[in-house]
Amino acid sequence: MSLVLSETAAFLQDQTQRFAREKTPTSHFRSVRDSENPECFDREIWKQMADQGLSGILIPEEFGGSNFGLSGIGVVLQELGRTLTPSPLFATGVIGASFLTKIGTDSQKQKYLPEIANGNLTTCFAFEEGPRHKPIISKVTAEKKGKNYIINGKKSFVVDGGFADLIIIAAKTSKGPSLFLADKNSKGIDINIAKMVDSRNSANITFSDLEISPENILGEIDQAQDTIEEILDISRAALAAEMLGGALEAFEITINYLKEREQFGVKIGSFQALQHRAANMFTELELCKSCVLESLSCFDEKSNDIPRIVSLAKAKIGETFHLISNEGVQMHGGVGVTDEYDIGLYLKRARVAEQIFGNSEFHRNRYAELTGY
Amino acid sequence: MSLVLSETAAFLQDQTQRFAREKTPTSHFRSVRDSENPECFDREIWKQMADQGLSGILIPEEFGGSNFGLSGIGVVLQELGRTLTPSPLFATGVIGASFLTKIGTDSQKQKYLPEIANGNLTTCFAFEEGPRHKPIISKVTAEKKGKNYIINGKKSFVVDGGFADLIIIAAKTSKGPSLFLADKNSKGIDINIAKMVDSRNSANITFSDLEISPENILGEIDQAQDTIEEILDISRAALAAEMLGGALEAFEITINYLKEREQFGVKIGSFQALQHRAANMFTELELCKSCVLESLSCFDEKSNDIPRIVSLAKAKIGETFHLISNEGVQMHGGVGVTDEYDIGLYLKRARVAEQIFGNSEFHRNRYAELTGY
Amino acid sequence: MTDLTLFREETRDWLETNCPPEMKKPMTPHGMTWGGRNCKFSHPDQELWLKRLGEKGWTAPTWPKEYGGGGLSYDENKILAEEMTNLGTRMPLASFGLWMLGPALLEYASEEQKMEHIPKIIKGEIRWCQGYSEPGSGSDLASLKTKAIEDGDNFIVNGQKVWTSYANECDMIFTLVRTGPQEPKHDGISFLLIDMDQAGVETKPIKLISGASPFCETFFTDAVVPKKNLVHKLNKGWDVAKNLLQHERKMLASMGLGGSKAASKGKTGSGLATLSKKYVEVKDEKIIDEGLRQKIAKCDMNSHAFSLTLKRVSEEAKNSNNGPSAATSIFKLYGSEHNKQKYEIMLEAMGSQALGWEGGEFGPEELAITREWLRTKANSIEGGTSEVQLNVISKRVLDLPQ
Amino acid sequence: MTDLTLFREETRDWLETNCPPEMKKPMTPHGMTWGGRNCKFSHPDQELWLKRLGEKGWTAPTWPKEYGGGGLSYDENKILAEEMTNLGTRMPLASFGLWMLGPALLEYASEEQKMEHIPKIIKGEIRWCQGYSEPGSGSDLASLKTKAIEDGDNFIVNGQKVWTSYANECDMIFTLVRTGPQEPKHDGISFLLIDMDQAGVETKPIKLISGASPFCETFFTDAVVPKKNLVHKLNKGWDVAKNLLQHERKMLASMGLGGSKAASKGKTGSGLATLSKKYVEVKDEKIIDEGLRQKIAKCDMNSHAFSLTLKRVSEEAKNSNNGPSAATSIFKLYGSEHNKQKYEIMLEAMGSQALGWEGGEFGPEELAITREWLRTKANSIEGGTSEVQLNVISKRVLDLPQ
Repeated sequence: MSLVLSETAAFLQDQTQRFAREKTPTSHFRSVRDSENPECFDREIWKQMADQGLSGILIPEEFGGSNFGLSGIGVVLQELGRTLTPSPLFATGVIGASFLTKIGTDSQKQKYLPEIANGNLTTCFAFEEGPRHKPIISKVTAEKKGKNYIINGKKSFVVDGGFADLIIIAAKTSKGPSLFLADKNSKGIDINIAKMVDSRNSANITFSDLEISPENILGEIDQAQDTIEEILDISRAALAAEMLGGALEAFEITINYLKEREQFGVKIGSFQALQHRAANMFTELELCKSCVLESLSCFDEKSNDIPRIVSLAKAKIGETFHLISNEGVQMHGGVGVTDEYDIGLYLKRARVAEQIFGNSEFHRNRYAELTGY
Repeated sequence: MSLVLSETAAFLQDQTQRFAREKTPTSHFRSVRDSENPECFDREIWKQMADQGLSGILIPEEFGGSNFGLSGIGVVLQELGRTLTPSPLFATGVIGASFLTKIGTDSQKQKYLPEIANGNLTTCFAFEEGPRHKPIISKVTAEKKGKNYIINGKKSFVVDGGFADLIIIAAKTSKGPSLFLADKNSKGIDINIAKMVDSRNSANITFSDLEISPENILGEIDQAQDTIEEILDISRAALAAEMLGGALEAFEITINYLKEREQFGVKIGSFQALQHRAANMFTELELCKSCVLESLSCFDEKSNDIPRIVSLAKAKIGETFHLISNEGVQMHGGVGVTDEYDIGLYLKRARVAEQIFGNSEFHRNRYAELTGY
Repeated sequence: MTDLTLFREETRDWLETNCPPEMKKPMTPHGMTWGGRNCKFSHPDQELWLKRLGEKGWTAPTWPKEYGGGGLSYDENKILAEEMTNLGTRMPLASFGLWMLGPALLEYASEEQKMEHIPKIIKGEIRWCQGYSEPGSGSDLASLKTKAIEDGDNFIVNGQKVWTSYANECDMIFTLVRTGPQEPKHDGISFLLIDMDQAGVETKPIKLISGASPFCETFFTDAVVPKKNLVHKLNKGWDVAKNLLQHERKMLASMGLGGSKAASKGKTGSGLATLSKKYVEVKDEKIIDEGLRQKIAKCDMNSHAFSLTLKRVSEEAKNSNNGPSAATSIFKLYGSEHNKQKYEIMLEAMGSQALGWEGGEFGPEELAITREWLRTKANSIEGGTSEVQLNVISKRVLDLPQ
Repeated sequence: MTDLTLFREETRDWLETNCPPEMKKPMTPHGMTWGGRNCKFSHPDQELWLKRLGEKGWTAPTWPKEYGGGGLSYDENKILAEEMTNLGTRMPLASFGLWMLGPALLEYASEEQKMEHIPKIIKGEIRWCQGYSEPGSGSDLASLKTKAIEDGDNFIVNGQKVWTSYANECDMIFTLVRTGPQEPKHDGISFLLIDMDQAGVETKPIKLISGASPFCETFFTDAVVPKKNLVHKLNKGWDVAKNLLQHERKMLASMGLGGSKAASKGKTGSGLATLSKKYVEVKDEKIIDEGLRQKIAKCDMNSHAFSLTLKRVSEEAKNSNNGPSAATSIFKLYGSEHNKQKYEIMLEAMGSQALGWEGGEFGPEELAITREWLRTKANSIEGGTSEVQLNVISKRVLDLPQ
């Protein structure tokens, strides 16, 4: 497997880095956050990202995408993660695009994928049913009624659920989980928007006799388990890449602060106790880089060890982002806990990203199980 | 509850400190270790300890002891732990003396307690049945045969089991655990002596149709559970006190080394990274001191929270002795891993003491259970 | 009947008679009384309770009677605290004057100054804030630059302070200012009491990551301070500062103890476990997730060990009769690190439910925990960073070489 | 068929034909070949295997053919390693000459020195040890005091080295000696190759906490060293030393990887888990004790992440064609700390069964784990302590101020 960036990936990284530095530095995040905009992202910026092809990286060329694969979108998310760029790329460009590409019917693909690629359509995945990640659906059900399905129940903490146009719903049918598509404005959908501590959008979505017609069934009824697991792993790997970007940036901000800030007449970066802590963080980050790279490329290279590698990446970067964001705030001293400095923003993002799609303990557990103990 | 030493305890501590520094510095431990003596302790020294009254601290005055309580023997063990003094005090003076005092018949007390107090009799407690602490007996059984009981099965890792004159056996009878006394030379006892990594004595003891007559039943048949639990807690608190002594000494040895050793033209104790690690160890030690003191005095004061406080003490000092012995070796650098320096001896003792009578995880578990979660 | 038993009975009677009903209910987020000229009481019983206790001097039970204090002995004070806990009465007054300035004034101020300021602290008439840190001087406090120049009977003060708690609501500020610009760092500092009700003093709240603004920047522009407000000698303010910092650390250390009372109650469960049980699977009262359970147990045990240590050190101090010792550095360090850890565990237990900011379906307690988690990040910074505490321990306590 | 495919086929054929049967069995504790004048083989196949590979230069596959090396490219070497792994052949030769001295000689030695020493390293004819540390100089290596004084065609060496691995069984020692007592610390050091078969060199084993004595103290008393054994320039030995230390750290770093191969095999389980299962309760292949299980998973994941990182850095280096980089400091640090942690977990899993010394009912593997656990404590000290590695990372990699 390749642990070195391909040329395509290197190009995408470079392009996104420039975009993020110019268009979406952290000041962009702050302006979105402090605006009255309940969507938590900027439609104009999202359109520009789509124009650069970022929304279509996982979409086949015939539907307007570039099909650059997970390694491609991984480096993009990493760079956007550095500046905390708020955008629908994760829920739409990764999760939505993957579901539709993998198991969409031809007409579903025709209808949605080009719209995702050009930035007109956003999606969300209504999956979780409680405050902690649990990859088993038990509360939301879909009952057959004639040719249609009737969905009832409540989903929690749907990423981008507050604004996404198209909701991908995972629900229990008679013999296993199934997937459905629904317009957010459909009758029987009640969306309760929440702003999370990282100022991103999340929603609880309640379905009350939501009626789904056959053309909005996604994939085979009762057969969604494997697809859900695969897309969850894709999501985790993509999220890990974004977290790596955040952790790298938080680390660099902190190192720069250590080189600038003076106390007792010297730079605080000259204090050995801080140096050793910084060196340990650097070491952990080096390990995370390898895990994240591997977790992205293992999909493109069709490894037979994907779930284990993904759990490795999500757990390691979860721990490391946690560590670095805590240490970063502490090493900044007083200004670290003020809203004026950026480091605190990474602290907030770290906890949300660590929590969703399985925290480190969840993934350690899964790794152990997959390794046979 | 009192978290300050009583006058009696302060006196005992002072007396034992002098004894340990004069008679049993670590060079004494080394000489016993390197001798051919399979008993792993020095009978002459033990006699002197008994003459000072150390073996009889938990024994009532009428049987030749001083009845100074667990707070008394705790400070003694702490001081002996500092110099790694090898002696039967723990298995005999704490465990054996406690069992006999609590539930011995008058004639058992008459027969054994004065002999323990004067240093002539050693005891061991044959309890564990595997390599990890488990406070439930399942493998060694005692079957009634006429007035007698017949014991079969195997006990593991019996502290001082390699030489103790009198074996206190915990065995399963029809309705619960029971306790029995047996001379080590009885027919049906096979003792397999092991030297542990800390150069102390331990034994696997196999019972093959060992016959116990009625006068050697200790306490009520089937009713030993409460007593066993109480004595286990006494043992854990006493062991925690010994570990505290070892941890304090290992810490002080290390601090002194930091003040002496030069590298790059300065004392290594001037390196801030080492200073902060030392300060953290100091902090943990301060917490351990409080926990150990409390765990000793809670018996004498008949607290209703004994098991929780004891688990707190054993877990905290287990973690802390572990930390300090590891850090101590590392801070010594190359000489830390040579047999010539003392610090490695504490590393070895730390692991054995941490392991027996429940390691830190065991006691965290128990603490959680006792607190209701 | 011993004197102490008598005292306990009298105290219990007095408390039962005088504590207004509302003040026997658990504290609410807005129910704290901070005193001062512009004090707002959210319930009239708060005012009554402060007045009754203040007149008796029991807001500062061990301070001398001559300045309005309670004049109680160590043992009497302990009994008073126990009886207040038993009756479940609220703290009558939260005050940096009580916790920090007062003890320092008792040690360093002139008789006139004591007579002037201490009674008002005790009665909650004046609300104080602390003017120590400056933008350029965090851990290196003595590098402060705010200047005071003598001008007849006054000092004229210019400069900027930061991290002044609730300065925008306070009446007076105790500050460290540079009066001897030529002297070595620590020797040119004086301790001044400055009235904030003047044109030369302005405050500006600082927004924190938690969204709250408990601190301000405070600006002095030709602020006028009468010379009678200089505490201790000119250029010897560092002595006062050090003494006061120890009181501050002692106060901050106690913050780590939130969960320890519950933890030490045995079978009744700990606060952390009780909270967690609302969010995770439980079977037979046991938290199923063993990893989380072990973390909670570790944290509870640390609370327990920490509170035993506070008790031990206070018992030791009782005999030796010393002031705050070097061991207070351990408390500040451990208390703040432990509190941070506790909140991280809460977050882990509560999952996304502890990560809300606004909207959605978060309960007020949940939203408060999120904010408080962010607030705890300052614990190991304010009042001396953990790194400073570690330096102090390694140098002053362990005597490791410079 | 590409050249590499052809090479793979030829290599596989050659290995299958030439590897003696005993050398396809797993390594035993005493089955390692260390070479040298007094080499003892515990099985004749060891000698045969060393001879055959040595003649082909495949004990040092990438070293130049002119000095007896294999002359293989990066890719060919990788293929050779893969085929040896596939066939399960043993390492033919363990040697500080191969791991440390050889690479440094290739870079710094004269043509004559290379011709003289490298072929003997490759064939295992001379066994080397390292004479760097001295009793007073641990992490501060450059403070060494062993002196070499010029005397005609020779140097006369006096002083003491410590931590010389297996010096009592070695033929030659590469040493750092002080030749310029007036020069600044690092500028007065030279790199000498010293024959140990002379009266002026004596060795004394050091007993470690593990009970073993893999290291010696080595004493030089007027030892005679021909000037032709000076590597690189006089007083410039520190250049050689630094280069060689990087090779040492690379070698030591790989020690932390013991469990990672097993860990990366997926469902087959990890070594740590398999071992633990013998000692703890297991249900449906799952370790019941969740705390232990999480620790094992964490450790396995760290092994996994570490081996991915070694692979990544080697792939990166392949393109850039640089020598060992500053990143090797990460490997030494992480490898040794990780290995220590792994053994601590083993001890926890095995309970008292991993705490035996002698007697009792301990299996040989169990006793070996106890000793190896003690041995791992030196991992983070030898070849540069973890503290030195952290200094290197923070200063050279992160560029933090002095």
